[in-house]
Order: sequence, then structure tokens, then C-alpha cells
Amino acid sequence: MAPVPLDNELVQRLKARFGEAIREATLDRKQAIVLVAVGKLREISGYCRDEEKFDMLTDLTAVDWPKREKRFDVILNLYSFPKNERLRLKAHAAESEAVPSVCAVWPVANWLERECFDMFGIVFEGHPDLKRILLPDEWQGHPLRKDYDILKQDTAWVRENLGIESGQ
Amino acid sequence: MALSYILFAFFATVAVVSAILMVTRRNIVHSAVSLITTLLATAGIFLQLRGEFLFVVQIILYVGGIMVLFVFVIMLVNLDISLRSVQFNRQKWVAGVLALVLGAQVVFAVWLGSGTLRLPPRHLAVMPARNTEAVGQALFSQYILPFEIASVLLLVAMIGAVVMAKRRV
Amino acid sequence: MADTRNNGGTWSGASNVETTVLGADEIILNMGPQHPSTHGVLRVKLKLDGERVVDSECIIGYLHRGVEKIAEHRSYQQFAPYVDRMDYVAAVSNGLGYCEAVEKLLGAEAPPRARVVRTILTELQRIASHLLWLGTHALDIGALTPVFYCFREREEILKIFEKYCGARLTTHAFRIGGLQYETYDGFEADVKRFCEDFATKIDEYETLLTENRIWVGRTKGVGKLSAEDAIALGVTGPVLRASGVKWDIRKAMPYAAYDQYEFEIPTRPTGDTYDRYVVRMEEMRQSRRICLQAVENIPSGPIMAKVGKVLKPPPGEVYHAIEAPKGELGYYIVSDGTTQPYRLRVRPPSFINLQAFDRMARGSLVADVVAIIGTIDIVLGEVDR
Amino acid sequence: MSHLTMPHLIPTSIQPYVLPVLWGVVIVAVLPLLAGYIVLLERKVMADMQARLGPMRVGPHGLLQPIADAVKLLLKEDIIPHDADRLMFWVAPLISVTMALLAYAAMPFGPAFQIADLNVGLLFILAISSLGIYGIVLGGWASNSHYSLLGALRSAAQLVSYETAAGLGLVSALLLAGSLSMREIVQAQYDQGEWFVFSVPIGFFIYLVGSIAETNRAPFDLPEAESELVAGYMTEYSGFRWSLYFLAEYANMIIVAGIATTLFLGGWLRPFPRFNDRLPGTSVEILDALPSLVFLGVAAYCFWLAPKQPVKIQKLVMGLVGGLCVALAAALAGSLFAPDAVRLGVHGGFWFMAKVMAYLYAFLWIRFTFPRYRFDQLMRLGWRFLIPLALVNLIAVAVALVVSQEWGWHPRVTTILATLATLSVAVWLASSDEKHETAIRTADGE
Repeated sequence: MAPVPLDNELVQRLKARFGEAIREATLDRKQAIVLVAVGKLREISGYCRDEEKFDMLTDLTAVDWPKREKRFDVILNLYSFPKNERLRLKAHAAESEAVPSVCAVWPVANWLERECFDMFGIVFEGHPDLKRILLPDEWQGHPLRKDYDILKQDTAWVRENLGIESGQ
Repeated sequence: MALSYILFAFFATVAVVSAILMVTRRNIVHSAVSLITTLLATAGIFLQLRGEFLFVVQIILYVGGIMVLFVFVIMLVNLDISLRSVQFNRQKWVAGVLALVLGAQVVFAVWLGSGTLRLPPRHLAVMPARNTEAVGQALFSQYILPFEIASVLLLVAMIGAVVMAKRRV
Repeated sequence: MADTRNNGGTWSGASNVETTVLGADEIILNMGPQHPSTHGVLRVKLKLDGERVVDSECIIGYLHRGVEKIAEHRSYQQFAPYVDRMDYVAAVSNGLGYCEAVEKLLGAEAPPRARVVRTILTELQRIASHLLWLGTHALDIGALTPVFYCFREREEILKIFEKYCGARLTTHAFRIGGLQYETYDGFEADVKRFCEDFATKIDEYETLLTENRIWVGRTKGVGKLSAEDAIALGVTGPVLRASGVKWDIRKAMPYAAYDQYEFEIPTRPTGDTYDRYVVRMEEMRQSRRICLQAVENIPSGPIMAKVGKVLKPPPGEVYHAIEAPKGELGYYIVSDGTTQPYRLRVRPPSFINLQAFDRMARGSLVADVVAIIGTIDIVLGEVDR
Repeated sequence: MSHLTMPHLIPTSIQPYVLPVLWGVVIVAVLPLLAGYIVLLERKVMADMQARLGPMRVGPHGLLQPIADAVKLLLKEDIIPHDADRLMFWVAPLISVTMALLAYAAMPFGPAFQIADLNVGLLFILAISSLGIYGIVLGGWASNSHYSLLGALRSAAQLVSYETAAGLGLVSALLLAGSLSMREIVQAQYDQGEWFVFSVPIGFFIYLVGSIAETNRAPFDLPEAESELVAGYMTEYSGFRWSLYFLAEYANMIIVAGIATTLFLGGWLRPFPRFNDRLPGTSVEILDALPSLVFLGVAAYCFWLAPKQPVKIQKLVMGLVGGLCVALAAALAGSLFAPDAVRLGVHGGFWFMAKVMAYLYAFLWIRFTFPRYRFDQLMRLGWRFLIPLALVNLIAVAVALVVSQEWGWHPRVTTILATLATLSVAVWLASSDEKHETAIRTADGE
């Protein structure tokens, strides 16, 4: 069940094109995962959409690994209608590092990136209107980070707007 | 006959009072409503003269049609801007003189007394019983020319409105 | 939930709501979050020029409960009921997606009997979800009668759910690895009876609406979305199929028992509100066909795979998507070997379809905004999570 | 008033004053009750069409529901918005209700029951009901809220434009009647032996559509469309003030139904007025016995239902309703043997109300089957389809009349030809409108 290194033509074409920007390619539970350098994310996404025909960005999300120095995994789930195939691009990003936005490549990323910013605090550089989408604007903190304890809320906002003292 | 005098007095006072109200009201919609009451009062006077058709047409046309558009426009236009602008443009003296002249003429006519006026014989003043047909007959026989001219005038007005509206859309 | 109290920061440059009054050429009309036709707590800020919509912004988050954060503090079995609360109109298909994702994570496989019963219940839930959509959508556009017919049929389906697992709306009908309950005797008869008389009922709705000149007038050409825009905006489900893209996960990547039955995928060329109506009506017919085929021979055998009481999936990650009534519902689960998921991300079809609202609403009239919100078929529980 | 059969209790000198007042009081008293029961009828018919039961809790089968509604509305708190224009806010519903009630002055409920037979009767009713717009417009403006102002402006625009369409529809029937007095119109239909709905069907259709739009009923109920403008001009009104608007709407509905009945469905005339062969051995015409039979049937149904009622009080009230129907049947039957004027009066009233109820049922039926028009479609239908069609219909009927008088053809033949001509124009208008509409849609679609 452990992830197995993957080396099919798609990975070779990517490596040929982007060289060492393609860090590693693995297969986990029969699903292709390609780890890429975060700087090149936009070029690789453009390439995947145009040449590799991954014309739909199904989902864009992030995973927080606090113990690593580049703590965030930015995950892009792609899908290709012609080839009926899925591909998962992954990029490591440090806390204050700006991730290039893929809104230009897939417009659906607009709200998805806003949610990532809202929940993780990852800044997407080049996003047309990056602001919180689910939480109120003045909310402090990013809930889906591992160090954001589930009991601790932005008590200031809750007290001021909802008038609940304990915030619980 | 006493009742008709009472009714006439009532309608006349209502018409005059609401006319004055219309001019003096600060709130535009109130003045529009008082204009409507004036028109209704004049319709009442038509009815007094047994002119049912005129009474009904006055209500349908003036009050039911034109005044609705007046009120419509009043609501569309943004009121508070126009309220702040100056209402009177400081020509009090000219207005005062004109009012005096007009008043003098009215007083002189009343002073001379109705004897001097060449009023048509009494019975003509009251309209024939079935006056809808009478109005119809008169309109399309003796007064066919003014009727056509009026309709052309209305047509021109409509086309003008359409042309103006077209450009803005 | 972008709050308007600060000085118009949330709006590209427009002044605060109060100052733009009727007189100026543009007004800002605020619909929701307590508006009768926003299908829940959605707030839409429309910038109008007269009756025409110039710009729109959806403000969401009023129903945000932090489901993904909770998932990180619950075991896999404990989290299953939360999944029903997201798209509370199609709880069964949420459950199917989650259970199959975790089974993929474990490398387990539900037994054939469980997979067939799951398919039947999910297709019934799809019909129920579309019925609720049709009723409320028609009510927004002013047709008062269809809503009662739709709810009458939906009631039959909810009765079947209640007999099977005791709950009508948030059913928690499935377990990781298969089913908790054996089907009650008479299950096949109930489903067959429902499917039989549903055929005439759906024709009843069609006669009421499809050729109705006012209905056609209110829906044709409203909220147009081209195929390219749909794919670019990541729209999935009936909204995508109505724009002419023939794609359905049940056919592209079959799951549960969908590969055993034949059914068509309805598509329409122009992608306006009328086409989405036709696509969903046709989908209900196809779901009925699937149910009929499935009920014919439900394989006997165990209903639960051997996954054991305590689930400890080996470390790694999986993304599994199913065709929910609203679109592609995906679960991306990262496991670190413990009994609790390290990260659980739900790909919500309503949230992503709602993003296409601005593209559809721009240039339409205020009365159409209500029809457009209805035609995207969103459930705010899933949009806000 | 001479034809009144009322025993001459009142000295004739003041009769022209007392009688109208008496009838006026009767109408103003009966109308709110009638409007209330039409609301109940509407909810029951709506429920029946939607596979459910409608109000069943208050009284047997919800028969006391209108009374409950009225009491509730009286007790509800009466809120006046903060900086609303208090005078206008108070006056607006009054205007609506008084205009609605005033229009009943010329309405011929039966040969005997008509307050004032003006010789401009029809025009008078149209004029008074067109004043009703002020109630809506001022109400919308006075409540000083964004939504109600939009609703008021929209309903004013809708009423003004559909009044012309409905008016022109009426004029085509007036051509045949030749007079504006409601009584003479009905008399003309009796003389010509044919209801005008058969001679000018398109006029009737235009008036039907126009009247639905004029009373803000679905599918033209955009001003108070729940989904966009919440409740249109009525948003800020509550309690009794709101019920005044509600009463005005239903009173207008009955007026519009009354006009249609008088002009197109032969007012108080029995379906086949001239068919008068007698029941064997009696002086009673067969068709005259019909109304009492209908009420007997209803009474039988009530008595059959009564024992089935769960609660004792409901048994009692159902029995009461049955008794009422029997009394009505007896009155109708009794009047057959009374002097002619009384018989005509009572039966005329029955037939008039039956036709009004049938017309209102068509209103309700249309309301529950059609979705709502969008505002621009509503205006387009009014101005580009109905009014031109009404004008063409008017010309066609006029030409038909002249042709039948000059060349001696039978009037029915010429009117049928006129109807066919207008129908072809209607089809052409609809198709050209369709092409134009798709042209607009494709234009602003890109």
C-alpha cells in the first residue's frame, strides 16, 4: 500500500520539459502524484492544461505539516476530459512564502484559493481579489492550521459581534 | 333646488381650497393629491350640470390617466435634491402687480352684475338627457375638424415621446 | 462572510451601501441572507442599472461549521454522520462518497450485495434531490402547483429510507465497508411500486411546465453558460451536462455497482435554465431505470466486508469522487496511520457551481437572478461546510 | 327605480334617496364577507389542485376560516414605518377600498337589485376602478421603503397599460350593445338572443387577460412577487390596514367579474332566455327550476356529510349549512310562483352570481397553473400583443356591423368572419413577436 515511485510517459515528458522542477512522482493507491517546485507551479499548470489536456482543475487545497520547514502542501487535483485521467500536483510552500496563483490557467481557482487563504493563510500571488471567503473579514487566525486549537476561537470577534462572553 | 345649490357650493369650495393647498404645500406628493381633489371637484360640477359623460371622461382622462403619470414622475425623480433648491425666484413684485390687476377685473365684472352678461338661454345650459350620444354626434358631425386636429396633435406628442425615449435607452 | 460595515473595502471601489440611492444611475440591491428564494443563508449583492444586473458578489459563510477541522479530531466511523449534514438534501450520496473513499484508503472492497443496495438508495436520493430542486425552482418562478406534486413523490422515497434505516433526511445509511442493516423485507416491492407510478408522475410535471409558454419564456436564454466557461469554472453535474459536455462520473469512473446497469447521460446544447431543467428531468427518468434494473436481482451474500472495529488505514492519501445530484462530490483524505484522518478535504459541487453565478447573472434582469440561483441548485450546507 | 317590486313602505318622494342608501349599506356589509369567502374558495381550490386539503381546522371543512382571518387581522399590531408619511400612509388603503366599493354603484346584480342605473354605467365603473391605482401608488410611496416603492411603480405601470387593453376589449362588445348603461347592455343581449361572448370572443379573451392583469393576479402578480420584491407595495402594511388592501383587491376582482358577466355573459339572463316551454301542468319554465335543484343537491350533500363529521359542533354547523341551502332552494322555487318582477329579480340575482363565480373560478384556475411573467415580458405582452389585437378586433367588429347593416348579411355571419380575421392577425402578431423576442435574446446573449 505504500507509495510506489512512478515513471510513465507523462512523468518523463514533464521531466524532459521542466527538468529538476519535477521533484518526484509517486503512485499511491493507483493515483498519480507529482511533486513540483512551487516556483514553477504556474508554468507547469499551464503546460498540463494546454499540452497534457488536463482541462479541469477539480480541486485546490492544502495540507499543513507543521514539523517540516516548508510546512504547507498545496494540492491541485486535475482531470482530463479527453484522456479520462486524474493527476495530482503537489508543491511544498513555507509559511510566509507566496504561491503563484493559477487563476489565470483555471478560473475556478479564484474561490478555491480564497478558501485556502482563509483556512491556511497561504498567500496566492497574482490572485485578483484575495480575501476571506467563509470567515468574517476581521477574523484573526487560520482555523485549519494544526496549531490552531479547535477550542481556541477568535474570541475577540465573537465577543464583539455575537456578544458571547466565553466564546464557547 | 336647494340641494343643488348646497352641492354646488360644496364642490366649488373644495375645488378652490385644494387649489390653494396645491400651491402652498411643501411636500410635492401632497400638492399632487390636492390637484387631484381639485380635478375631482370640477368633475362633480360637471355632474351637477347633468353632464355624466363629461364627469366620467374627466375622471378617466385627467385623474385616472394624466395625474397617475404626474405621480409616477414625482416618485421617479429624486425628491430631496429638488426640495433643497430654492422654491421662489424673488419676482414677488411682478407677481403682486399682476394679481392685483386680475383681481380688479374680477371685482369689476361681479360689480356689473350678471344682467350685463349675454348668457345663452336657460335651458341650453343643461345638457340633453342621453348626453353620451349627444356628445358623440356633435363631435363627429359639427366639430369633426377640431377633432381631427386634436388627434394629429396627440399623434405628434406620442411620436415626440417615443423619439426622446429611444435615444436614452 | 465579507462584512459591509468597513468602508466598502469588500466592493471594488463602490461607496457604502447607504449612499447609492435610487436617484443615481446605479443602485446596490442586497438579496439575502434572509431572502425567501436564496435556498438558505446566501447573500447576493447586486449592482443594478435600472432592472439589469451589472455586477454581483455572493457573500457566503453564514452556515460555516468547520466540518474539515472537526474531521481531524474524529475517528473515521465517528465522522460519518457529519457528512450527511453537508448537503442535507442528498445525505445518502454524501455517505456513499465518504464510505467508498475510506474503503479505497483501507484497500477494502464492499461486497456485491452491499454495492447494489447502495446504488439503489443513492439513485432514489438523486430523484428526491431533483424533486426538491424542481419544486422550489418552480415556486421561485411563480408556479405554485409543482412544489406540492414533487413533495408528494419525495415523501414516498423518504418513507423507504425511514423503513430501511430509521431516518428520513440525514440518514447515515452506510458504514465503512458495506451496510449496517440488511434490507427490510418488502424493500424490493416498495422500490418497484415507487418506480412504476413515478413514470406517470414525471409526465404530469412535464405537461404542467415543459410546453408552458410562460415557463419557457422565463427560462429560455436565462443564465447562459457555454461549455468552455463551464469547464474553465470547474462546474460539474447537471449544470455542466446542460452546457453540452457529456461527462458523468458514473460512466467515466464507475463506482458502487453502476457498471452493471445501462443508462444514458442526458445533455443539452445551449446551457440555459431551460436546458438544465430538461437535463434534470431526464436524469430522474434515468435514475428510475437504474433502480428498476437493480431491484430485479439484488445478489445475496454478506453485506459487510471484514474491516474490523478499529480502522487504521496505512499512511498515504486518496482522492475519490462520486456523481452527487449537484455534481462531482470528492473526498481527499490524508491518513497518517492513526485512527483519525490527518486531513480530510471535501470537494463541494455546490460551492464551485455557485462561483459560476456571477458569469450567468451578469446582464440579466433582477427577476432572472432568482431563477439563476434556483437553476444552479445549491445547498448552503455544502457551500459553507 | 320604478320597476322595484319593494312594497311601497317608503313614501315615493324620498324613495330615490333612501333606496340607494339601503342597497349601498347591504353591499358594503355583504362585500367583506363575500370577499372573505372568496379567499376561502381560493385556498380550497388551490389545495384541491395541489393534492391537499386546504384549511380544515376552523369550522367544518374550514368554513369559518374567513371569520378567523378577519378577527386575526383586527387584533394584529398596526405598525407604521419610522419616517413614513403618516397622512399618506393612512389615506392610501382608504382610497383603494372606497374606490373599490364605490364601483358597485352601477353594478346590475339582478333586474331588481341595482343601485343606480346610470346611462354611463360602464364608463363610471371603469373610471372609479382606475382611481384605485392611487391607493397602490401612494401606499408604496408613503411606506418609504425601497422595495415597496419599486413594487408601487411597477404595479402602476402595469395597471395603466392593461387598463387600455381591457377597455378596448370592452368597447368591441359595446359596439354591439350600442349603449353604456349596464341594464341596456343586458337588454341588448336579450334582444339579439345571443351573449356577446359568442359574437365577440376575442374581445372577451382580451378583457379576460386584461382584467387578470388589472387586479394584479397571477400570472401578472409581479408587484407583490414574493421572490423579488417581498410583498410589493403592501410590504410595510400590517394588521387591519393591510386587510383593507386585501379587501380592495378582492372587491376589484368581483367588479371585474361583474363587468365581464354583464357585457359578455348576458348579466342576469338565464342561459336560454327565450326557451320557455313549461313543465307539464305548471306555469314553471323548465330552466327556471334548475337553480333550486342545484341548491337541493348541495343541501343533500351537506346532510350526507354531517353525520360523518368527527366533532359534534362540526355536525351541527354542517347541518346548518345544509339547512341554509334548503332555504335558498325553497326561496328560488317559491319565487317561481310569485309575481313576475320578484321571480325575475331572484332568479336574475342567482344567474348573475353564478356567472361571476364561474369567472372567478377561471381566475383561480389560471393562478395555479401558470408561473409568473417577468416584468418586461408582461409589458411586452400588453403593449405589443394585446393592445394592437384589441384595436384590430375593434375595427373588425365595426366593419362587421356596418356590413351586416348595409348589405343585409346576417349579423352572426359577419361577426364570425370578423373573429376569423382578428384570429389570423393574432397569429401573425404572436409569431412576429416570437421572432423579435429571440432576436433580442440572441443579441444580448453574446
